[in-house]
Amino acid sequence: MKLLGLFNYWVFAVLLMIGLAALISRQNLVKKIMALAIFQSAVFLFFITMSKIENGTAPIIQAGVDNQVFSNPLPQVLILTAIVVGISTTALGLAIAVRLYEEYGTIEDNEILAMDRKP
Amino acid sequence: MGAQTLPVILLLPLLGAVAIALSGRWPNVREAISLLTAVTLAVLVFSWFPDVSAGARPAVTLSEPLPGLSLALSLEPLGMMFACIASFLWIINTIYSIGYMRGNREKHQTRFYVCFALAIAAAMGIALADNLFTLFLFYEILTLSTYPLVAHKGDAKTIASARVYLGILIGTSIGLLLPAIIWTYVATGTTTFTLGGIIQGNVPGPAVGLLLGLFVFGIGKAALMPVHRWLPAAMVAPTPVSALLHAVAVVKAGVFCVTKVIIYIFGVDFLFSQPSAQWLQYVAAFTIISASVVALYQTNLKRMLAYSTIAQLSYVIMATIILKPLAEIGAAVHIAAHAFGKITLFFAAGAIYTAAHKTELWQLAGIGRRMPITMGAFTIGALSMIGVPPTGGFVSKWFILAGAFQAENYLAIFTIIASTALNAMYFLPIIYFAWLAPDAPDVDMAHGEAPPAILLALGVTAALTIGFFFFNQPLLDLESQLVQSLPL
Amino acid sequence: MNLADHLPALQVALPLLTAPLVILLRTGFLAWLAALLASLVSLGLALLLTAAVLETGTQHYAVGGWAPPFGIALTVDGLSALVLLLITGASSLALAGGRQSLRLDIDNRRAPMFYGAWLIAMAGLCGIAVAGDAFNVFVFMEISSLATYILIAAGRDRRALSAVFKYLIIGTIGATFYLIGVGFIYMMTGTLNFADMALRLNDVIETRPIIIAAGFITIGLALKAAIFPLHIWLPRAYTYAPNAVTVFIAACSTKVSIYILLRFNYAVFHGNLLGHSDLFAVFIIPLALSGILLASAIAIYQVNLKKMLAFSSVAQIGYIALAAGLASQAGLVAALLHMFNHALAKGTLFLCVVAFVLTSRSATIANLHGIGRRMPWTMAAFVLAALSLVGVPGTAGFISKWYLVTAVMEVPGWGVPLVVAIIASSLMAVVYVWKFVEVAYYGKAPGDDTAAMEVALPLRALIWVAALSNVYFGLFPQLPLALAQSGTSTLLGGLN
Amino acid sequence: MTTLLIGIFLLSLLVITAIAIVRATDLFSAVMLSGIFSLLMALNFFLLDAADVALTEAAVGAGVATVLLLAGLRLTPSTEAKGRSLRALSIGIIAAVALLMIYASFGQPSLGDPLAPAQQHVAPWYIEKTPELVDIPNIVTAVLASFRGYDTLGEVFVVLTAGIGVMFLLGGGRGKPFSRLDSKVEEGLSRHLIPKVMARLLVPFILLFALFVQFHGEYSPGGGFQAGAIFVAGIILFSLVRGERLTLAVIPPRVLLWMSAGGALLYGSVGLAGIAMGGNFLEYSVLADDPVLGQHIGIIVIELGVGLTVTGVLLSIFHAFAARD
Repeated sequence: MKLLGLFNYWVFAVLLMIGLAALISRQNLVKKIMALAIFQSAVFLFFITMSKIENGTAPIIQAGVDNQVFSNPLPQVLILTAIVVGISTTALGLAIAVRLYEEYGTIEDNEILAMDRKP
Repeated sequence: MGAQTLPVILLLPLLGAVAIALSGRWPNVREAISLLTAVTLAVLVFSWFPDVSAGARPAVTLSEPLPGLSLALSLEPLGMMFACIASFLWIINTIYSIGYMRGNREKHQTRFYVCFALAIAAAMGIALADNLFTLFLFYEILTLSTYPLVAHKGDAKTIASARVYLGILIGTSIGLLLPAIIWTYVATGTTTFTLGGIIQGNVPGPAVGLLLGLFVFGIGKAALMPVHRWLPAAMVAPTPVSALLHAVAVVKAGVFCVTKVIIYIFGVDFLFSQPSAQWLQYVAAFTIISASVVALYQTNLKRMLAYSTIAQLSYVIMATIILKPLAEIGAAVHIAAHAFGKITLFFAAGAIYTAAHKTELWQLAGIGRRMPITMGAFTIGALSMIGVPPTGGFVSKWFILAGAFQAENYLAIFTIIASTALNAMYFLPIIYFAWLAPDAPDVDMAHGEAPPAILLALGVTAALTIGFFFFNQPLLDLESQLVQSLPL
Repeated sequence: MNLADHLPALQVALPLLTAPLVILLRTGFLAWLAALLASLVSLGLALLLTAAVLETGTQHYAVGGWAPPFGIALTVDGLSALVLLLITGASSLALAGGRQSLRLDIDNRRAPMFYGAWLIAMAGLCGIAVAGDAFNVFVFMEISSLATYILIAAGRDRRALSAVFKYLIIGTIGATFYLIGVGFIYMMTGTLNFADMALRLNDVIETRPIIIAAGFITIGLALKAAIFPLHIWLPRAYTYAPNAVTVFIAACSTKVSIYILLRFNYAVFHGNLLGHSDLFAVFIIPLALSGILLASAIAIYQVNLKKMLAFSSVAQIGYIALAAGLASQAGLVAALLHMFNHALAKGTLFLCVVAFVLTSRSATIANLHGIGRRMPWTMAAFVLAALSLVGVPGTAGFISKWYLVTAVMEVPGWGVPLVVAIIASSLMAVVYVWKFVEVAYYGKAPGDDTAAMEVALPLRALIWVAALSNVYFGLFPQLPLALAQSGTSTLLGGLN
Repeated sequence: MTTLLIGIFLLSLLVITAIAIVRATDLFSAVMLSGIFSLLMALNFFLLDAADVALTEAAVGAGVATVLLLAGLRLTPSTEAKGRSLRALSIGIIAAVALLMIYASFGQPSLGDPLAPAQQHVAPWYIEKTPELVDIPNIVTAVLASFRGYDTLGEVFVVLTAGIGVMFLLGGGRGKPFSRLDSKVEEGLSRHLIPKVMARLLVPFILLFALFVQFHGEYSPGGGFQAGAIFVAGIILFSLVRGERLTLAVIPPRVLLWMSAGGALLYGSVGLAGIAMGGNFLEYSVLADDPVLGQHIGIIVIELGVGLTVTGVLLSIFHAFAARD
């Protein structure tokens, strides 16, 4: 039971590393942006996991029901913000990728680098 | 005159530099300002002489960036003398420069005069420094402000030499002198020059030798071997630069700093008792002898003079490290005596270049017959280098030898005698050659004396070289204050 | 209503709320003017805050009226004030001096967006500096990062885009690492407030999540602070950004990351994790040293002036990291002072680059030969700032280097090798600086053109103000010193 | 227990999807997989009692991000060149960090532990005090909009910054006119009957739902951000069917710019109003005589600001991508 209770954290670690590995190994800029999204999603999972309380419910007070156990609202708030930050980064990254394609004619990182090296 | 006016000594040449920069379009105005600044500065500096000679020690603190580390000025005998020499010779050198720069139609003359004024301001700062921090500050300014002077010509060879000049001076100062200063500060909590020294009891015995090493090699301007290479490299500069800066202001700043560090940071008595500091006299002796030998083999007049300077600088260090009262006075006097002699020699070299465009020794055969005034002055300067009476060089050598006998330091005695012989060996042939040898073949002999401005300067310094033999009492009085507290 | 009580909030809110107004403006000039005014007012606020900190100590502010740790707290101590001065000062300097240069780089239509992003970047950095809450730092870090990406992407060279993409990826990884670390700490302490965190960590010291948290936060912030060898994004980003942007970000953006790094490692972990300062030192000092030496060496071989200065920045960040890693009073003072002094020097140098590029259209050293004779005023200011970079006495750089060396000498056993490394790197700084100065004064100008081509008087005057401030703070360093000392004592408060 | 098992199943699917995204060389399928990834993630969040986050992740991850990526892919090649394989060193480092994190997890409180420190200190205070101080049922909204309203202000500015960035890089706002749109002849999918009818039916409801989410955020999951995202989804659907020209005629770029900036300003001015009325920055209690009423007013206004900015920025971004050739 204890081990199963840690499963979420392991998935967090694995997702984080999948994202990181893809960031390093993939050359395609759009793919990099997707990898970045996976990388950030892993963190969302991490925070939301720690907000859960056994037998709890979503932290919304219902009139007339007493003695409810609420899951922790704070990490949820933080992640709401973090999701927004994530999508903003994605949007900006994509815009830069589009501009890169217009300038270089490719969105493969290694090809761009090769063109940069040429004077 | 209050101590608050001390900074004026620094500000005056700085203002002069600004005025020179602004008047660059009108050469006559520019040079008049140069001369005026020089004269005013000298008057100002000399006006302090009686007070300091009477025992006053004016001091003023300008700012204190860090606790125990302040920008402070003070006047003491050694600095007084250095300031007097540098400011006085600046007047003469300005006259000479006007003749030389116009005679040779040099470019960028405004930059030349501006940098010169800045260099003098820096030299004044070194003379007046009250602590190691201030000293270091002006030391670096001096290096930087003389770089454009050394690189004046601006061709590839000159730039390369200037790079050597800057590289060695900045490198040693940051790499060795700065750590030495920080070490001193960390060990003692202060960097203020104090008669009797501040090191005693704060740095363990063997480390004293190391600290001394950091100081004397860190002060690359003292040209102790093996950090002497910058001085021959600096000879690519126009001759007035070599004359005032690389015979007087810069190199004397170097030995002045060494002397000051030994007297005011280490303390003469303390250092005398430290066996770990004895190595310095061997290095000085080695520098004196080997630089003299190298000078013997030079074929270029200015380079020969440069090596002669290296040897003469180590005289001062040698005298200081004898650590006896008479020798300390000798060290101080030698700074002055050598200044007069060497500037005369450089002036003469410059005069020869201006009038006849000759730089090599073999070209000088018979030149005395065409340029009698120049070569006469040259002869006086050379005699002073050897130490023949009645020249200034004799006075200082006398004191140094007396100190060496006092300390029974036979290494010093031997070195001085040997180097005197070597000096004679490379100067006397030139004198003979110039006056008595037949004209060299294939050399254009159709020239006369140098321009009058140059001759005037030359004559004055030659006269001073002789005059110093007879009238040296005020200086001796001043410097004897340094050693009053010391047992004889 | 006493506005003075609201200074910490206004410091952030003012530039932040000006930004949406700026993007609504119609012309580049108006946008620039608005941004400059907002920036100057922010500088004024920062000065007021500094005065308040020096008078009455650390300033606390509860946003929304909710007391910490439930609401978000803003705290401004000496260190924050120092960083605020850097941010607002650099921004004002860059905006004031960069008008002409930016007008060439950014067309009039897009300019309002650009200046809006500029203000947001500045506000974001200020937000980090005043934040007293770990998650709030993350939010403002992202605000400033996104805005900074925009500023850099505005560079005219297409390489600006590839550089900024790399910066975006690495910056996001760094910020996410930081967030993970904060998550671990929240998991074990239940709080996000710095002060509260430091207290509550006592109960859970030496648990695995906290150690991992320290690792994630340190590495994440080291990425953003460009501590060697995590600096790979920096040189290209600095080089291809618009010149005026480089003035701004080179002076303050990495410093702000270092600021948070110090906050966390000293104010939060230091007192709580056993041997943390040793671990931190073991991690950071070797990296700092290799940065100091290698980045200086690389700088010598650069052919582009901006890139050379960028590598020099990596080395200088190494100095700051080294001093901070010593975990001593003197070391921290040195680190904080060097943050300030290096910003002064680099800001001036890059401002000179703005002027050079304005007249000669290139930052390649080969194209700048003889520039010293053609632009004597600018070049003289460059030399002055370069001396400060090297650490020549009488300049600000000397003061921090002095502190650094005295701090390093206190390290038992390692003092001398560290001093040697610092001196070696200073000498390398002389070499790379002089390499440029020499050709600037004595090199043959391209096409042998020797006509004078100084920039307009206002920019020249500004450059000289910046250059002289290097000298002023070299002779009268009382202000940064007081802030650094007060910052150090709050940072080390965890120790005692 | 069942929840836990479902969770484990979903998480395993999540990992598989993530690997599939990374390995897919056709970027369109990768985008689709990303959408699925986000939906799975949202489901997980829902299981973990995070209804607000689940709604947001679904709207943002599966909705907005997918649309953005597709818009991006329209302008760039859609297949990926062969990536280089990971070097042994990188694999080693990554695996080591993963193992280290799993190792660290054994020091962590396990899922749902009510005694974990995270559940102790600040969180119970929010749950306990919200009814008294803010008096709205959705505690997440209370924390988001009031207790940590400053973070949310930051969040709005992150969105605005992204908008500024995209408009700066790709044109939009007051900048470049949407030249391509003027020359465009075809008008979306309007000639296809089924999408047209479906859209006509759906769009009003989507927009209505967005308004509900906007103004009901205090009582149920939702709020300005989610509402904005949903509203934008509706508009984008509209523009797919009726063409962008008509969409832009309904909401011109200038209006979008004003919305983006205005929303952020609205939020900020609530903060400044707090100062003006004698409180701290973003202190809503002083906005009315009754502190709780003040909180209500504050929250409604700032949520409106969030909604405006998010709608304005996301639509601007969408148009910016769409207008690019």
